[in-house]
Amino acid sequence: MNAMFGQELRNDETTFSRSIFSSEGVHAAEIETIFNSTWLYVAHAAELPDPGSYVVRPMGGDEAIIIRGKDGVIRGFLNSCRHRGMQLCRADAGRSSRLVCPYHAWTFDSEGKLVTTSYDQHYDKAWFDELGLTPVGRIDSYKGLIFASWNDQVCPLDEHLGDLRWYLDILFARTPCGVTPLGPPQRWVVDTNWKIAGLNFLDSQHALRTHAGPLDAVYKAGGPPPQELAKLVDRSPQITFPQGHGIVSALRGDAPPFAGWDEALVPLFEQTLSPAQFAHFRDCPPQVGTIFPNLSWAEPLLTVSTRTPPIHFLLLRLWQPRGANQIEVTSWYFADKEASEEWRHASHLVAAQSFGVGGVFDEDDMEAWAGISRSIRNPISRRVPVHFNAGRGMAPIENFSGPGTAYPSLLIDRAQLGFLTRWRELMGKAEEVA
Amino acid sequence: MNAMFGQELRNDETTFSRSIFSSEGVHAAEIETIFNSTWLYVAHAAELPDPGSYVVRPMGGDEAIIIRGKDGVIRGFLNSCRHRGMQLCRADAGRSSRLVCPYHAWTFDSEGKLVTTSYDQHYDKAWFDELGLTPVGRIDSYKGLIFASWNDQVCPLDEHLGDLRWYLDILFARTPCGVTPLGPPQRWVVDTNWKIAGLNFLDSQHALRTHAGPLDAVYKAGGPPPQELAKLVDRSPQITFPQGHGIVSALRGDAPPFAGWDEALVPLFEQTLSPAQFAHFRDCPPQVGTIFPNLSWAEPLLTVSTRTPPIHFLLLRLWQPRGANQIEVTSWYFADKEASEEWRHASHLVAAQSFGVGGVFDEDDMEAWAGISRSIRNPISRRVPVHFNAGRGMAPIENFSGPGTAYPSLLIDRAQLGFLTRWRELMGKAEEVA
Amino acid sequence: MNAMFGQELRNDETTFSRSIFSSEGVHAAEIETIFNSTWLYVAHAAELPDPGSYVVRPMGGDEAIIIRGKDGVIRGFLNSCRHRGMQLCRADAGRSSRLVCPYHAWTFDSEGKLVTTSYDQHYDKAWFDELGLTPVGRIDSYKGLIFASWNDQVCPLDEHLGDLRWYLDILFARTPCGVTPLGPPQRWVVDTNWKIAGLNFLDSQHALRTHAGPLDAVYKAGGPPPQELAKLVDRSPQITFPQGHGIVSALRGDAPPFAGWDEALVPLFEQTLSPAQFAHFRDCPPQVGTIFPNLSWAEPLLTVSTRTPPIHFLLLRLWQPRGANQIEVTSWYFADKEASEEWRHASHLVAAQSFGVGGVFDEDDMEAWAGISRSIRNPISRRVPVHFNAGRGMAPIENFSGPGTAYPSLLIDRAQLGFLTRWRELMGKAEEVA
Amino acid sequence: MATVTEEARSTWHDHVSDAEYRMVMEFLFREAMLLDAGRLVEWLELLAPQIRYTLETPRFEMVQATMRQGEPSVCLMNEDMGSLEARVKQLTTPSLTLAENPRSISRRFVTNILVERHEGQLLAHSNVLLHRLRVGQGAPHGFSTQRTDRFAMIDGRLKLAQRQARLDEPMINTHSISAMF
Amino acid sequence: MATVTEEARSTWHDHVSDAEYRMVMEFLFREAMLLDAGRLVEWLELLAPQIRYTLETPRFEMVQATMRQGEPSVCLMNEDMGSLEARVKQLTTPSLTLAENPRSISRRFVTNILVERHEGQLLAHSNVLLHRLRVGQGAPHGFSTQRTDRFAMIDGRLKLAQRQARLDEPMINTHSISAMF
Amino acid sequence: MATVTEEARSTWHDHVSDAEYRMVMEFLFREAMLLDAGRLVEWLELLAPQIRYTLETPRFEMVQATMRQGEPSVCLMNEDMGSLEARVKQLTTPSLTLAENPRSISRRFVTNILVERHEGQLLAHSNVLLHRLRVGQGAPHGFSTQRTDRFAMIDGRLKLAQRQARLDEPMINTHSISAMF
Ligand code: FES
Ligand code: FES
Ligand code: FES
Ligand SMILES: [Fe+3]
Ligand SMILES: [Fe+3]
Ligand SMILES: [Fe+3]
Repeated sequence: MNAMFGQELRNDETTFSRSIFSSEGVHAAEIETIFNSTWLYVAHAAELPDPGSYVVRPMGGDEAIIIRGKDGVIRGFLNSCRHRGMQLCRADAGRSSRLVCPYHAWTFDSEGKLVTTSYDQHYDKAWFDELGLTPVGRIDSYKGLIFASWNDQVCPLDEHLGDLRWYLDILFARTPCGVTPLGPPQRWVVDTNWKIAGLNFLDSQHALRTHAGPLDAVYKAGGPPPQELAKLVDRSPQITFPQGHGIVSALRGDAPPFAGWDEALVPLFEQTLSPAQFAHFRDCPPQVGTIFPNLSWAEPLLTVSTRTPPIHFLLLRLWQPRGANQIEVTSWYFADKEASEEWRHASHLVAAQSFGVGGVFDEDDMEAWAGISRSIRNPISRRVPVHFNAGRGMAPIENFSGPGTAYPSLLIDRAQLGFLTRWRELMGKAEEVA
Repeated sequence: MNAMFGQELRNDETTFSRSIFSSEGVHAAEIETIFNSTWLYVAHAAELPDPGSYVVRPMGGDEAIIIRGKDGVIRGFLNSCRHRGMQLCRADAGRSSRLVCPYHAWTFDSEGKLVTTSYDQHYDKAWFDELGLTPVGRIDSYKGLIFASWNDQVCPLDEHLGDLRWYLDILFARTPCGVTPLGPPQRWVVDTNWKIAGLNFLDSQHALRTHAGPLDAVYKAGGPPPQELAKLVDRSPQITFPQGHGIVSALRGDAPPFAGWDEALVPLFEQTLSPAQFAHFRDCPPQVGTIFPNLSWAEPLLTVSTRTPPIHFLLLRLWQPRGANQIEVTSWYFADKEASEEWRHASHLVAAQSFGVGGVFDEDDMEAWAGISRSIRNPISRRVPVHFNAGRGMAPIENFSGPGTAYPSLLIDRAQLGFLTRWRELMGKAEEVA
Repeated sequence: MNAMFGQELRNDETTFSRSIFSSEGVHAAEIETIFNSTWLYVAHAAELPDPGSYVVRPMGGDEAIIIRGKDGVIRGFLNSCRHRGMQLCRADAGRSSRLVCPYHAWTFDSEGKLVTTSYDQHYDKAWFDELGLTPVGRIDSYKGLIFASWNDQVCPLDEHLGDLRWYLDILFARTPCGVTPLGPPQRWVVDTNWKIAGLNFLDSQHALRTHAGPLDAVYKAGGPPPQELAKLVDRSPQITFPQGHGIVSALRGDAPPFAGWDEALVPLFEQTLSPAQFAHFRDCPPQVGTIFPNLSWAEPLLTVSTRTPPIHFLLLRLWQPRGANQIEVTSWYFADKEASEEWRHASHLVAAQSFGVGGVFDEDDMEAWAGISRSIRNPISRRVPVHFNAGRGMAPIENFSGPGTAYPSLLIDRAQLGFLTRWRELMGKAEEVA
Repeated sequence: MATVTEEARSTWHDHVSDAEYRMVMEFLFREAMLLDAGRLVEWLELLAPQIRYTLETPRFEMVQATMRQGEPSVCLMNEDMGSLEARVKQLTTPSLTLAENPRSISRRFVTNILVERHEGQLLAHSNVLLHRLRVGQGAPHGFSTQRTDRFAMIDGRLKLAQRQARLDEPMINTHSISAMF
Repeated sequence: MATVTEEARSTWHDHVSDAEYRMVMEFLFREAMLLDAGRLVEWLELLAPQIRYTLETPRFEMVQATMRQGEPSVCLMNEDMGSLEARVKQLTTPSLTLAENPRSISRRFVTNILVERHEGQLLAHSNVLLHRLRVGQGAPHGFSTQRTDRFAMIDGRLKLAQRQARLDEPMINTHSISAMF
Repeated sequence: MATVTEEARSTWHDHVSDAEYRMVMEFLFREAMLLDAGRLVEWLELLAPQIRYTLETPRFEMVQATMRQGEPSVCLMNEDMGSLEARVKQLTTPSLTLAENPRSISRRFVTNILVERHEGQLLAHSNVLLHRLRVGQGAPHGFSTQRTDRFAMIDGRLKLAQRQARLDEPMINTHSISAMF
């Protein structure tokens, strides 16, 4: 770790420099060391139903085309023509058997091969093999979640996800057909650092305060009273993984098992998951979490209207950096393919009402993230450290019912620390190289 | 002084490099060497009438909360939560006995002490004393004008203001109750360097040319004819101080004593000021000036309508830098507390009509400042020096009626040079350290 | 060449790093090495008809006033007051016998001499000679095209233009009175690199593809069928010059001689041009081209409406950089002074309909340039090279009918390579100095 | 917009009287005044109990064929009276909202009002440019939207029964909406 | 806005005839045309001699209690006929203005016009988006404003007797106003 | 604008009936709807065969004298039916347009509509703020324009016979227009 990062990171194991959340220099290093080196989420397989279906997605500081080939295989390419660098696909999504550059019409097939330059008489045939689209380093998927990396030496995806997979099954593969996105994603911009967003999805302290209004509406619609909720949160487990991932688990409390679910799904859950997974899902589901570096999910039991009973919905979020102080958010809602049309519709309604650019939860979270970023970058302010010291010294739960290291309260900072410790580890490797 | 600044500053004592007014590198050094080191104006005591009253004000590159405590004492704090750095107060002003962070609800009292984290069960009690709000280095006031500094080693405020205090009494403490702001300040943005604005308030050459239109209206409403005014200006004194402050004094000329004042105030002036101050105020008031680094005032005798006789008003201006080429202006109007309601209203009308974001004087000044900043930053243009050589070699007035070094014309550059000489001195110290 | 440029430029003679089109570091070097060192187009003499007529034009990173003096001589000055640097002329054009600074009224005559400071009593007379406007290094013209340079050591303009002058005669001086601009120029902004624009005016591959729509309309209005056009383009010559200039020549094909011209002009062409120039103009006119570094022209035979026969128009374009990824375009239409009013009007209509910010050709070109600039700056994308390899190894035409080195197809990259080779040469000199 | 047929267009103002046009126009202007002033409880009174309020935004999609397809859209809000009441409560209670305390400064520029009658009900198309400045943001955000509203007469007063709003912003350039269009 | 009571709203267009609405609307549009064209001397003729013209802007203030307080406001302009005439003289005389020579390019988008009768006089509420490009600025500034105007009939012609304009911009993002709203 | 004489102003609405005003207003709003929706072939049907469509922009020029001169202007577009048909074909054929595939997202805010009768024909002045977001651009571009339109009645239907549009942007801050105002 170089001197600059040393000063920022080494104060103390639960204390961090504000600069790691606001310095453009740190961010430039992150692009190399994290975003161009590790696995990044790019799409769900259900977004690419047919040969030629493609989506354009951010990957670190670049754009990738994720496309299903004629052969059914999903590949990823840099979204940039090999001739003069034109942005090949200028839309968010499409379907095409060939990718034709709009400038001079170099034409690539869905496997990335250069088919014609339009003026082949003036090009050496030998060059064609070299001038196909630039592929990503690796691309792989887990239960429909497609990840890619610019780094062809990256560890296997299974290793990157590690024990988190046990919980991902519960979220994305708990029925025979798995989940499917409810329409194209919402996209918006927040003036904050990507880590602030990912850490917020491991932070329960703020939830009881920032979201007091919506939680009161949930209570009025039949959810837990605020006092009860606070107690439940203080004894629900948080889970951390050596790869930096983390989970906010929610004890069910007094709610009946699988309240807020389409009842017809429950037998499918039981049939698809292992007994341990099923029990965990029933009693202490992985409600919120962050997959290192920049993917978060939530599957809360909520309502916005006091007249509508709470319902579950599944949210997936990508926090794509645009420099140190801005992110582009991509946000999908999912539902189990087997869920009824009505349940899915009701779930989608509450999802959009609560979590999204128009959601009553997110609107207050994002105001806080932007407020942090406005403040911590200033010359005096950035000298003051930030703290992740709640529950310092608390011991993990022994014999926890699932994998990962679990701690016995959601009101402490251990999962957030796990995320930052992983970040520190990777940025440290950068230093050894430099 | 490093090589870069040397080249910029050392051409000649009245010649300066354009880069000192436009380079981001120079500005970054100014933030450290000037804005984070010296006294900065933050508020007038009358803006904080009650315990818990606060305003949020820029201080260099940061924001400070200036708050009157339960104990009546005015304090200053970095506007950033000690937990994760959230911008604590997001509004311009307010009143509250406690400052509650909107993210996780850490709560600070009006003295800056951390009262609760909302989840105290997970925090070590020993940490509480260390985790109060970050205080400014020093805060002090002179006759209601509150100044603060990030630097706890800064010289005493009285030393910083020095002999200027004699004139500040004439402006801000000439009646028993002193002055009070006429409403909250105007705030706006100008694309220029902060020094160009401060220097303009010591520059009388431009006034006769740039403001020919409004000055003609003043003449038609009973003010001096332009020719007379020009002569008066050429023999009125300008005053400079070793701390960089400067004053544009205005001889009264043929106007009757205290024309344009609420007559009832005159006996109060005489009773409150020393005889020498009173005589100076009557014959040669400190009409315009700049307090180093970034505060200016004006108290001219003006009108905009040709049908309304000229009247006095008191203006105070903060030139807060946002980088080398942009400033945020905060602009207050003041009046003596004892002035009649009607006089105060009439003064406020003319004040807003002439000086402010909607004022007929300022609109032309600020166009000039922006025009300079557009031009001097360019690669060829920045090689050409700027000149402050009018009246070079002119001797100061001997036995001047007030403190400071006075020169016998307003059409020369000595007060501007005094400001820049002080700037050069401070930036030079920076060099010795570096 | 330093390490950075080496890596970017030296891969291969037809392969270039994307960074040369997007890096701010490369661009800062270009400002010094190219824009502040060579000749830049500033105006046509017909834009400055009278003594005191002036235009304000970009020159690299600065602005120049190009003004015709009382003596009829055209001069160029930095658009910045010698007093404090105020932008002297804030409009695009005007006419004035004196340039009066709007801030303190320093007054310069049309030869740039300081006439008065308005307060001359406070200035040493000896300073006046030194404080005139800052002149450009050199200014000269060729057949009405005025060029200036910040560099007073720049080579003579005739040497810079070299053999291109033979073709410039054909475009700008083919009648006794020469050409005149059709009104003030269009001005607009494109988010791209200046070299991408200049290279595009030497690129015919894209034309057949990107402009398929408008070319089809030309065909329907009586122009060549697309297949024929493609063949004609593949055997028309492109010409390159050692100074980096290039020409896209267009064989006339089956069109009658001087189709689309005001017939009355043809005898004037014959009388004014040399026989070789006249023949070349008739059979293979210099339809499109780029004058190094940032001036392009076009004189195509086009129509937009299928009901209106194709007509010629003459377009001149300045690609003024604003950093590495943005340009300011200034675009003039010209016509021969002797052309009839109706022909000129008809030419102007089609000109604006096809080439300009509202033109059906340009709208697609510029989308492509912006698309390239969006893509090539990204961290992974900028590692991939760009290719100018079409026709690599093709031999020049022997005994070509005009000066310069001509190649026998427009569908190859030799003129573009000529431009980039010159760029590489100049940037290499920068390296030897550094 | 689908109801604006070629036929309807030529006979448009036979169907909707000047008084009806003015009633709808003034409804929309008064509604905007209430929303701008943060008088959201009063705004709720302008809605019919069966109110269906949706907000969506299009997505850029490349078209290869010769005919344009409709742009697919992304759901941003889908509200009924219950959820709107909950939003109003949150936005008007200072202690319950971070996004709107201090309250944003809003101005709705309502233009291009076209009114037609469709299946016996008044239908209005309008454009709204919402100029919204949130505290801490250096510049206001301009929300460009198009709306199709269906009205009902309830107890002799005009009420908004359905609003379909479309935001012209596939990548929303501000961190949250926290407003009604 | 205080005069827009619940009662007034329900009976609004009984009070103001279509002809009166159109007269006020056309007044405001013609006024905007004159201001945009820099025909300020003609603009002065639209004003009643007793004209009172004010411009203010709100300030962000945190609210702790459950009820919102009105936003405090900052005075930006407060003009009478004398000061407006002086402004017009300055702005229309090239040698006397630096801010407006070259003249800025202005366009006023006037929307949301509501007219009511109050104490026998016509009162109009309107929103104005002033799109103003000043020479040397890279981008135009959009002034978002809300106005309440009081009219008087003088010699059979409508004149503006009072204008209260509110700019939606606590931190004004351009170096001066030098314009009328 | 030259036709808006002092006389015309005072008697303005005698000349143009409410029905005529509303007909023109609805024409302009429906036209905007078609343009925003990319229904350009239908838009062509609103034009008279003799349509003359021009777009220009002013240029900043310093004035030394005491009187303001008119601003000189720069021609940006000058179209007839043939060139407009060619533009529509290009813009509506995905394979022929790069600038408009994917199609930009457009919203026209049409305001300040003043209608007068001039030499027997209806003439309308209006302002249009075109909010246009092109794919790949981080932010929309706001085109501020002023239009003077001349109408003709052809076979009992209102048609646009002439449009003179003025863009308020001497340095156009986007890479192409590719739109109609
Ligand atoms: S840039 Fe893609 S074909 Fe030329
Ligand atoms: S950031 Fe202030 S309480 Fe957490
Ligand atoms: S800056 Fe030009 S006269 Fe002072
Ligand atoms: Fe939250
Ligand atoms: Fe001044
Ligand atoms: Fe082209």
